[in-house]
Amino acid sequence: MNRLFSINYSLYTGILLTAILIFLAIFGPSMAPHTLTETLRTSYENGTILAPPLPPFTSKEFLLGTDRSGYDILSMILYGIRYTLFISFAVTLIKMTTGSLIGLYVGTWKKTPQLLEAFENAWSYVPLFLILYFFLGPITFAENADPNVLVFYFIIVASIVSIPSIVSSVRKKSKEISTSTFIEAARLLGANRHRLVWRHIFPQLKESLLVMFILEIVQVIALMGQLALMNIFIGGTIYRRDSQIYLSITKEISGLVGAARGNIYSDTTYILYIPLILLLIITSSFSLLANGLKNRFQSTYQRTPWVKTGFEPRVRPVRKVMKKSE
Amino acid sequence: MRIIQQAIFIFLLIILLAAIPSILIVNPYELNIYLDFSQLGHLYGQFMKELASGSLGTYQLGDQVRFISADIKSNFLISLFTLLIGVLSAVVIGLLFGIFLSRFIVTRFFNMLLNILSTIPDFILIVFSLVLAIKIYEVSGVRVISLRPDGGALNIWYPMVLTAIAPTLYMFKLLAVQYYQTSGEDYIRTAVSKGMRVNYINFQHVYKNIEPFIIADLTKVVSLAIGNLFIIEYLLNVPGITKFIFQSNQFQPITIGLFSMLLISLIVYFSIRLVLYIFKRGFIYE
Amino acid sequence: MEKILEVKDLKVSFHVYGGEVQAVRGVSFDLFKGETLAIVGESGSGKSVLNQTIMKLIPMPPGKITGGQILFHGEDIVHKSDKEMEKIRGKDISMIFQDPMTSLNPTMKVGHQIMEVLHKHQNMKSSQAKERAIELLRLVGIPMPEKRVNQYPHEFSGGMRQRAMIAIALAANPSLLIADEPTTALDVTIQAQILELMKDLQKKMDTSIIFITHDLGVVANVADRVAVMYAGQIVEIGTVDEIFYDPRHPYTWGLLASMPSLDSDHKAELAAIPGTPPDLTNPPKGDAFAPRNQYALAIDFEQEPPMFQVSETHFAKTWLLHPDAPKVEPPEAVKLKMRKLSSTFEKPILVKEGK
Amino acid sequence: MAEKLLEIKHLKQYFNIGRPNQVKAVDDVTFDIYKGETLGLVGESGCGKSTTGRTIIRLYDATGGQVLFNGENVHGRKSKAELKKFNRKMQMIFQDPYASLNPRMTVADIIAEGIDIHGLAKSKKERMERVYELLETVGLNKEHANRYPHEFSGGQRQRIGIARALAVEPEFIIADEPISALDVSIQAQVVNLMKRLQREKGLTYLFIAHDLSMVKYISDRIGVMYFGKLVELAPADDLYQNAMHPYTKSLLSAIPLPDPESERTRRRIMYDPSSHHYEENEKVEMREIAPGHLVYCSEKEFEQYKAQYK
Repeated sequence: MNRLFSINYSLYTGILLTAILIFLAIFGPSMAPHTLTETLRTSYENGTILAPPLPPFTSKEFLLGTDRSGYDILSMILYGIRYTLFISFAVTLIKMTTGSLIGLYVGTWKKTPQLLEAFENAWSYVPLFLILYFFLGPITFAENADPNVLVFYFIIVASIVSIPSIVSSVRKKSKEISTSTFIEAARLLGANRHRLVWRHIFPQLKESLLVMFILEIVQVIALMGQLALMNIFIGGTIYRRDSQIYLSITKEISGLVGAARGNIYSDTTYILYIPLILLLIITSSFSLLANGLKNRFQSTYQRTPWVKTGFEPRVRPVRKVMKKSE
Repeated sequence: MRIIQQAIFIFLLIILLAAIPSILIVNPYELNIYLDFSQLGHLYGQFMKELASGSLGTYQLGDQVRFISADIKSNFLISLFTLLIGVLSAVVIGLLFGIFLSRFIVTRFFNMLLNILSTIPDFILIVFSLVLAIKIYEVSGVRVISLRPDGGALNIWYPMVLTAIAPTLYMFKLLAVQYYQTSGEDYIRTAVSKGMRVNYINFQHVYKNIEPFIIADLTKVVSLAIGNLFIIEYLLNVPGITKFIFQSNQFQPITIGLFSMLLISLIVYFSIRLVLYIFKRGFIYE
Repeated sequence: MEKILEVKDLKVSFHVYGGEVQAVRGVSFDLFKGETLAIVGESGSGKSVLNQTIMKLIPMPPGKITGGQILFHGEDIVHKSDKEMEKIRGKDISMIFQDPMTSLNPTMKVGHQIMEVLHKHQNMKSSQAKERAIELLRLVGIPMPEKRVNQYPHEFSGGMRQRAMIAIALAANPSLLIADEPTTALDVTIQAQILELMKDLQKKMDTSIIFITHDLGVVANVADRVAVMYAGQIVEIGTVDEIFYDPRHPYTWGLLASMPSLDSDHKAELAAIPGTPPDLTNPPKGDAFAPRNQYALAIDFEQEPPMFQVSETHFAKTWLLHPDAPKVEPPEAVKLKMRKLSSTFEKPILVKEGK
Repeated sequence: MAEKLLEIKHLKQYFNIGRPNQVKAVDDVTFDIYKGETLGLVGESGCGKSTTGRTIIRLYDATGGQVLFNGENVHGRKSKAELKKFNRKMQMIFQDPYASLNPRMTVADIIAEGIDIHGLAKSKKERMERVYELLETVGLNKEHANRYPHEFSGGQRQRIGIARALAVEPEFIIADEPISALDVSIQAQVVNLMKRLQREKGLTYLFIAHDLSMVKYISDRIGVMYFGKLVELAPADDLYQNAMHPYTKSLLSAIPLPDPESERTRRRIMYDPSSHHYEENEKVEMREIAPGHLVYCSEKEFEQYKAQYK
């Protein structure tokens, strides 16, 4: 008798969009109409001159048009999206696994070390992208640096840098659970710390960790975007001294946004809009997915307020009803 | 005790960060990256010497070498002013739409908008508002921002708005959740059972129980604002404190820049605490 | 005796994700001036919801009054707006709650939480209100009220906080005080003090009290009349002697039998009521207590029993009182205490609807 | 007298020692628990009864004194194996039925946790066998096994908590206010179950509660605690007939009885701790007024109480 009061739209749109993104990440490059090196030669086609920068939807050849130097925007995106998703997923995977492991175990300690708390607060004070700016600044412009090494280097530094914030939030959640009575009961039955963490605390946090994982992916993309705005592209930046243009080697989406920043003041703003809107779609699909999962998992929420607050939840949370056996 | 430990950690972090550009070496041949710590001693020694001699040292601007102390004052004030107004508007808008006005129909739509905006990463919002400013200029001829460093007032107000976006969304979400939880407490039921009006309850009962949460998360809000301030000053080329940090890779200006940013954030933090205290003293009688 | 509250066939239901819970299913009772009516019932019987509805305290999006009237001093408050209710709450009707630890605002001085009621309902100036607050604290038995008035709730013990709650509730000397399990969270000795305090305050201020509890000992100590509630309905109502010495409803028997009394030394097994209270999202057909009732008749499962009148003030809602129902003996522990009361009619009369 | 299962000698449990807000939760408490009996421990909140229980079962480390279980000291340095042995011997039932069960585990896993930890079941089938048997003993049935805690009422959850404790076949169970969160009619069900289990399995209970009438019904002997001290210890009926210590008298007089007649006539006795007027040198300790009836008093009071004892 458990009617769904209102369909969980954000969950289904989230899943759909994420599936499309993953599909693009896998088959993107093979679907790209042009390679990254081909450029549009100024050519003459039935009455019109086609010359870079070609606005989108003017020719079937270059569906989304080309940038200033003639590279096909659609291909660049299809190649770059794999990097964006892979990098953000890899960073999140590393930092979430390490951060959660540490957080879960430290949460079960009787007294959390003051030094750890002080470090966490201090670390959360300094904006992450600033730390990365300093780590990546000097090496991104090295001409002959191999993009894969730079990508790998970014993944390592980015995950290490953001581990403290994961540890702090997981530690707080784990601490809260490990003071409840059923943990005391398990201790009395002789359960050791590992059993407490993996049989009792982790199952409670599974859902919120999954939601956190997805939100952290958005954080990494945001980080890459912030760096890109300061001309630091993941995988290396080519700086053409003569035309003062910054180019991303890996064509990673936020890199494209960073590179296209110059076009704001000219009439070819579409070179900026296309990657920017795509980036917006990527981050919104993950946010929708996370929000949808949160509505789904919210089995019981706290007391209803005594005063009209205007924040009553729209989607009725569906209580996880186990399969009725009788 | 914990504050001192925190201060030491931040201090070490800044010193190390500022040193990285000059000690991070890319080995062009084997293409690996390593940190050459040997230089560290020399750098810090030199830095101390400069401070000891009373001047803040020199920095390279383009081709000429200038004294930091000469330019820092105006930049410091610009950044401080931008950050202060940004975080202040975040707290004010957060309180207004998160608590005091949140129950009205019209604010409900605004709240929905804020909720949607908060899912979009800050830097996309910044770029979009930048594009918006240019579109306004192209359409109406009204110059909303000026990209020349000496643009004066025109150069300040729009960056202030941009810096306020991220903290406002964060503060709004935080206060909305806290308000929903606090209004479920028993003492709110007691207040309603005493016949108090909702508006009175919001001010006298709800606010004082939410204030500790605002103060607790104030550092996070300030650090969010700083993060965005860096980007905005870089994009809109605002003559703020970040000039020293991005201008050159020299250790001296970067350290001075970072420390003054730390000083700015402390000033902003305590002035917001002061504003909250005055608001409490004024509106909520003891 | 002047009647200050009449509840007529009140129905309240809640929208919950499981469906719609009918917490109160047609409750009717009256309350006279200066009287203490105890409402007894187990958790889930709807006693708290009933009383919070009298004050329209439950938030209306999940909760909804689906039927009936609440006449307070003759005016029906079901249709009153929030603005109008704010004039009544704290002034004519006030309430004290179960957990003193969380019912006071931790960030506001106790004195101020009293003065705000005086300020709102009697628009006293703050200096005069402070005097009155100190007086009220002395009235409820808090030592050194001048010092205490400027202290915060965390500086008060559990018993002190409940006294402060009583002071807040009685500040605008209301005509009706609803006490929602005020002593459940307190220790036995402090509970005894609070009960004594409420009884003599009632004499002084002639306030009528609705006392909600699940502890029959407290009922015997405090109540003039008792209403026993089960699954959202009043199953038996009468004076305290009638309910304890001449109970007629099997559920009341069950409650009395499952309480171990201090003086009974035999070690016989307690007469527990088997099973669990019904799920009110879809209340059972017929008498809700039938599945747990060892004296249940066949008709109990078909049709809901009407209210039978046993004496001027004693009513019970069970088919056992029907003339051709079989004579049934109450459990051993209850029979021990049974007494013949003068006011009982020879034969119970079927009450027409409405009561 | 049956042989002693547990001996508690001068047990002390102080919190934030040395700091101004030092709390002497348990202050030099000594008593024994005999095999197969139910010892009730009553007192108001903050008197240290729960802390005593939790210190005995080693949830807290004792600040001082000893707890001997079958002659073996429970506290002090212990190897993992020894600790595990105590985990099997001593178990606990908790007050809040909603917080004492892990909402994400099925009832079968909750009950079988002890079996899994101590490897008491050879195979999966035997493990489920054991779970079904335990469900039967506590009055629940087989299909409840793969349900989740949020589908049960308070009383049923308390039964699951009891089954979980029984899974490791303990000798001694501490019940920390097991029924105060339940309704009266459900309380009777759980109490009857506990008494039946005691008869069948020869369990020993330490029953901690503040509801004196229920404690009198279930306990053989009752100890009364006040501010961390045991003030009186006596067989249940003897304690009610002739309570000696003024605090016990005031506690008994404060209980409301479900009898309007007696409630109208009853006068309450107030207890004032300073009424003892102990001087510095007087030795105040537990003294035996009558066989099995001990009171915490000084020499002078001892004589008075002996005279009063009918």
